[in-house]
Amino acid sequence: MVVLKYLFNVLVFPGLLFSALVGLILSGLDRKIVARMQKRIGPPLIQPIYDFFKLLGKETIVPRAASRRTFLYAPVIGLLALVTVSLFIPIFKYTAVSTVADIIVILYLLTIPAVALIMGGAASGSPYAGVGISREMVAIISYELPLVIVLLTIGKQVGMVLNKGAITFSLSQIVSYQAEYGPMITNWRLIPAALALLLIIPIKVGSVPFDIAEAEIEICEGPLVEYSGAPLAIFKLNHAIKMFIMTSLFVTLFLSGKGTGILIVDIILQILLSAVIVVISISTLKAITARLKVEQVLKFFWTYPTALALLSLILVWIGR
Amino acid sequence: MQHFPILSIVTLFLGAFLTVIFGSKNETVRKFIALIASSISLILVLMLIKPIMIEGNIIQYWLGNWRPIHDWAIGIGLEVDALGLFFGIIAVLTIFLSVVFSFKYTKKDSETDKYYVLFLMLSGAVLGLVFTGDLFNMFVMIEIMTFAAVGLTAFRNYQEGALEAAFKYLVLGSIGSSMVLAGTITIYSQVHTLNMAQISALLFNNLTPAALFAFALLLAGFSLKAFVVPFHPAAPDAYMSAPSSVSMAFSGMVNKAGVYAIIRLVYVLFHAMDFKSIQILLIIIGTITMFIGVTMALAQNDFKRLLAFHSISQIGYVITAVGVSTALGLTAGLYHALNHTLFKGLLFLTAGAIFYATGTTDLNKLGGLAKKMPQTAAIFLIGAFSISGLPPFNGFVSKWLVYQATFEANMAPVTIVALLVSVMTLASFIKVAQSIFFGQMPKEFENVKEVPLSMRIPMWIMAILCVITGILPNVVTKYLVSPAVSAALNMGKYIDLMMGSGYAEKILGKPIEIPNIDFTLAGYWNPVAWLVLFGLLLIAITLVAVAGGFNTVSLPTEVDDPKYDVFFSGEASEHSHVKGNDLFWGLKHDLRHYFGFMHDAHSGIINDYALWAIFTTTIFIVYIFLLVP
Amino acid sequence: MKFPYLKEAIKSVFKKPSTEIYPKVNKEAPEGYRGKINYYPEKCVNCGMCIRVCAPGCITRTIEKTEEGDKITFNFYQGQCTFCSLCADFCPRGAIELTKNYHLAVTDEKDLLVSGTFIKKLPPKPPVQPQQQVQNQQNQGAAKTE
Amino acid sequence: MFKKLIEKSFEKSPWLFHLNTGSCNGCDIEIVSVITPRYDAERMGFKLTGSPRHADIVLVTGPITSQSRDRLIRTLAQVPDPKVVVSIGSCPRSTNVFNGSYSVEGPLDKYVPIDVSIAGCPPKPEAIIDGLAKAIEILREKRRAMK
Repeated sequence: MVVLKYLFNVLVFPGLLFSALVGLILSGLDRKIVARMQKRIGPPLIQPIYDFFKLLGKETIVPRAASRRTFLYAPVIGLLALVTVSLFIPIFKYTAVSTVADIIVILYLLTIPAVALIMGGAASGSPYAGVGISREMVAIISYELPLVIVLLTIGKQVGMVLNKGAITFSLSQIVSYQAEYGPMITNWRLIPAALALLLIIPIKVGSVPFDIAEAEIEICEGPLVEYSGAPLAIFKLNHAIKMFIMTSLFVTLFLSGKGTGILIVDIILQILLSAVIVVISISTLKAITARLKVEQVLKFFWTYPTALALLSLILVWIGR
Repeated sequence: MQHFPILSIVTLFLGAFLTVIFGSKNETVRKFIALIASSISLILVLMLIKPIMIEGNIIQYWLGNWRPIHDWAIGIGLEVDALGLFFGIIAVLTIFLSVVFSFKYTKKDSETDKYYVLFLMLSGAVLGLVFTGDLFNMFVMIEIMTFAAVGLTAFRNYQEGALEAAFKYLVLGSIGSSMVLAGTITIYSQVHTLNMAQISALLFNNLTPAALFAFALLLAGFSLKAFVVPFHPAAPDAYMSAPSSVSMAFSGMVNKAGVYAIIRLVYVLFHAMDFKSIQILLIIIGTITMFIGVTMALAQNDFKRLLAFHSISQIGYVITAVGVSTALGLTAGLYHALNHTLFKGLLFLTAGAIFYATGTTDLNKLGGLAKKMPQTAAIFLIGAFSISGLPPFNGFVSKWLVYQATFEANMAPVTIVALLVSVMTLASFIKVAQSIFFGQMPKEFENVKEVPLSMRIPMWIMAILCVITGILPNVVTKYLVSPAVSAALNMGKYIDLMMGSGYAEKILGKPIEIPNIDFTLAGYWNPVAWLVLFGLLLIAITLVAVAGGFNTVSLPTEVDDPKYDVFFSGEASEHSHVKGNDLFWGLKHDLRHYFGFMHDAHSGIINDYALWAIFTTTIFIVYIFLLVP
Repeated sequence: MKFPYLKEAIKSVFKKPSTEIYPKVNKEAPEGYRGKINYYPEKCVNCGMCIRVCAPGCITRTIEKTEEGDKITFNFYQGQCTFCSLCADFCPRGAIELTKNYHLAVTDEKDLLVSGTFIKKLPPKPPVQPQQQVQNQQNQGAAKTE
Repeated sequence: MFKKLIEKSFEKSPWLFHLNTGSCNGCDIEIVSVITPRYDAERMGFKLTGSPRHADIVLVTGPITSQSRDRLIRTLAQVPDPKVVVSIGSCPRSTNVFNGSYSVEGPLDKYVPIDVSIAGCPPKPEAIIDGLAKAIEILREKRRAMK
């Protein structure tokens, strides 16, 4: 019986189907909002679903210089890691799989899709992919620093209260902390950390101002240049699921609380909140700024978000 | 069972001498002797695991049966406790795999009998150092190890830079050994004995200034052997020019021996870990080593030199974890030492395989080898993912323990640096993967073939070990790491055994409390669950793919149809490989001042390095005198 | 760290988008738009000015001898036309006119060809005098002058 | 499993790839203007992609100069099936005023059959949208033919 529940969790509810659908709709919403901000009508909300299925129908070409197995398995590995992460993120008290330490596992499982993209790009053997990979790596290095500081800050803040001083890495403890003391965003010490995380979401998802790795114009979609057909569809799906996971992670870390107790209402609330976060962080930045250069991304992320995160870490540290 | 330790050391030395006598003429005898020697010592050490690790007693052996006479140790004693055996297992495993790898690897070299003599001497010395219970004997083993290593570095003297690297290693190595010798002498003048157990008993909490001076010297000497940052410049040249099977032994055993000596020195000999200042000293050294090691690695253009800098940065991880000195910290350090030997050895073997197949390890000349050498590419990927700490592999578990240990000892900046270094490790291995295995294949590597089976077996063994230690962390910790940690932390048992029971209480005055090793691992994720999950999802995805009726994947036909060429804006794509130097332009441009300074600091002139070594030793001495008492 | 256009972006989310939904609402081309060619064969006098003036040379003429005159067809191949309307300006009779019809997306090439044919009746020639009459006229001419 | 859905999605999300073979950029600006807020091709699912591997509809402009000839052939071969070739403006159709010049290698249909050609120099954005609508129908037929 447990296996059945496990299977359901993996394949349907927080796993593949649910996060894929919500992810695609969220990225559709993002494209629509960006269009509306540029006074355009913009594609229908389910446009990414159309894109996904059209790509499924296209022919998949494997170039001669590519090493075939890595080339074809990279997107699947990325998808696996993303679905595994989606099992971790609690939705207001309900968590599909909750081991004690979630933040570090999430942090690392979220690097697997990025590494899968890199391996896929490397395996395709194209020079554009080579450049795209080194840019993707620079992006990872630049956002890993502030992201880690933010997670440690939250762990420290919750740990001090619940875990008798030692840091906690478990998301369920963070949710129960917010259930008692109100959402984390209301705690003034953590507002800089929230701002930092808001800035990290676009680069983690790879949306326009920071998508130096998949720049359509400079390096023809970077690592994805040789992909067509089903593998490309899975990569676009990864992109959408990552958007959903990062925003719902933000909601869990900063905006969650008791929730209404009924699962369905909680889920809708979580989706609405992550939709708001998508609009705030990803769409506005995408609509008003142009793409940064490679070294500007590194300089930007090692100054502003890191300073914000360090500020809140110090505040939390002092405010023991 | 009493004689296993001494037997395993002696078989290796005996193997060395036999190779000199019989091996010089024909090839197979020499290889046979080396194989027999290494496998005997492997079996002996593995049989030691049950008594020491599981039942937890300590084996002692007095050379020449010179037992201590009324509480005064005269003879040389071998004392193998769980900590010593832990590093012994690492060393013996590396020796055996390196010997098997070197059979085919040194086929092209001439005079390989000298290679096996030096190699067996090196392995015997490392094993001796790890099992000995006597300080001067440890110095002797360090001497043998250094000179065997210098000889092996210059083994391929036709390679440019090999002799120079050997000379640098010789100079720095002898500085280190002389510091260790000076330290041993000062201690001897203080306590008139050389047996480590008795020294630790006598020095328990009457640290006279002379003992402090000796402590500083020994610490500097051993950290030079472990190639910690201020002393590290000799390592990259040595690793680069030595044959890969030897540089695998270097990074697997030699710097681990240095780390073992530091742990023994700091935890047992001087029991100095109670002083906060020593912890901070070790953590500072470790963090600097981590950061400088990885940033230098990012800027390298040669695969083996890049791996050498990574060994230095991973040793930095181990030293930081050891410096945290909580039970969790030591577990993290030891576990990472084991993992480092596995994945670093694996990566050096892949470097050897590439050198064997293509003749060069220069990142700017290679490319697209994954198609010609698929197994080596797969093995390399396992090694690269384990060193950068991705979940299913072993790097993840031990790095996680390091982050948790450092953060719980509220050293937040250290954890942040550690995580950043781990990401940069991933970056440099992506650079290597892209420049060597993927991308366009230069014309001259058309007829590159996969390496012979006898070289691939050790690589596969190590890859499988990498995955096992990644999947079953609690098994590895329960049987291997925790006994070693408890052995390091309670020295009472260590002393009593050597000097007869009750000796410790009489001297120390109070029984040493044995700290409990029941740290609550903040959420030890059970990786087996993930693998079930990954497998389940993989089946689900393939099911959807098959049922979804995706159209056939069109594979490249032999005919020269541009459809399967790589899209390079329509250009023909021969010389379009993005490799080595062109990657990470953004990072290098941003940190160009830092890289510039690093470039000048590693000037390559031996007197600079010697100056660095002496300068850091003085800092150690001043630091310890100011802060410890 | 200033964010340009932030206010404008947020305001425009609530305003009506300025897209013209073209396929539903047909859009009239502006005045004087040079689109598809309309050729009036009856006005044409086959002077050939348009052919000489057309830069890409996409106007071709075929003349066919028939009993009541030459059957001339003019082919305007708009696939090669640059829509500069020089032919319309130089046509003495105004037989060529570029309309405002910009719907020139075609799947096969024929639709881009605009052609028109007309029969050009030559003006009644004076009756042809046999060869000697021409001689006599010249002699009388010469006699008169002496 | 999703045959019907895949069929429908071919109409709903055709991706464009712009291939300039030496054009005077008149048609290129018109193509880009089709994606601006005024005409907004994205509301019908059109998206400009960076690589031919992602493309369904290839928009070719310019009279195929000798330099860009074999690059054109190589790039067009790299577009996965089902693909539609659309020529924008008169140049690809018939090398326009550059006809007969020493460095122009002739109209596009010497190398690849043109599915939809949009005349005009440059064609009006509405005309391009018409052409793209026709291209979608051809794409759907090719997809059905391919199955």
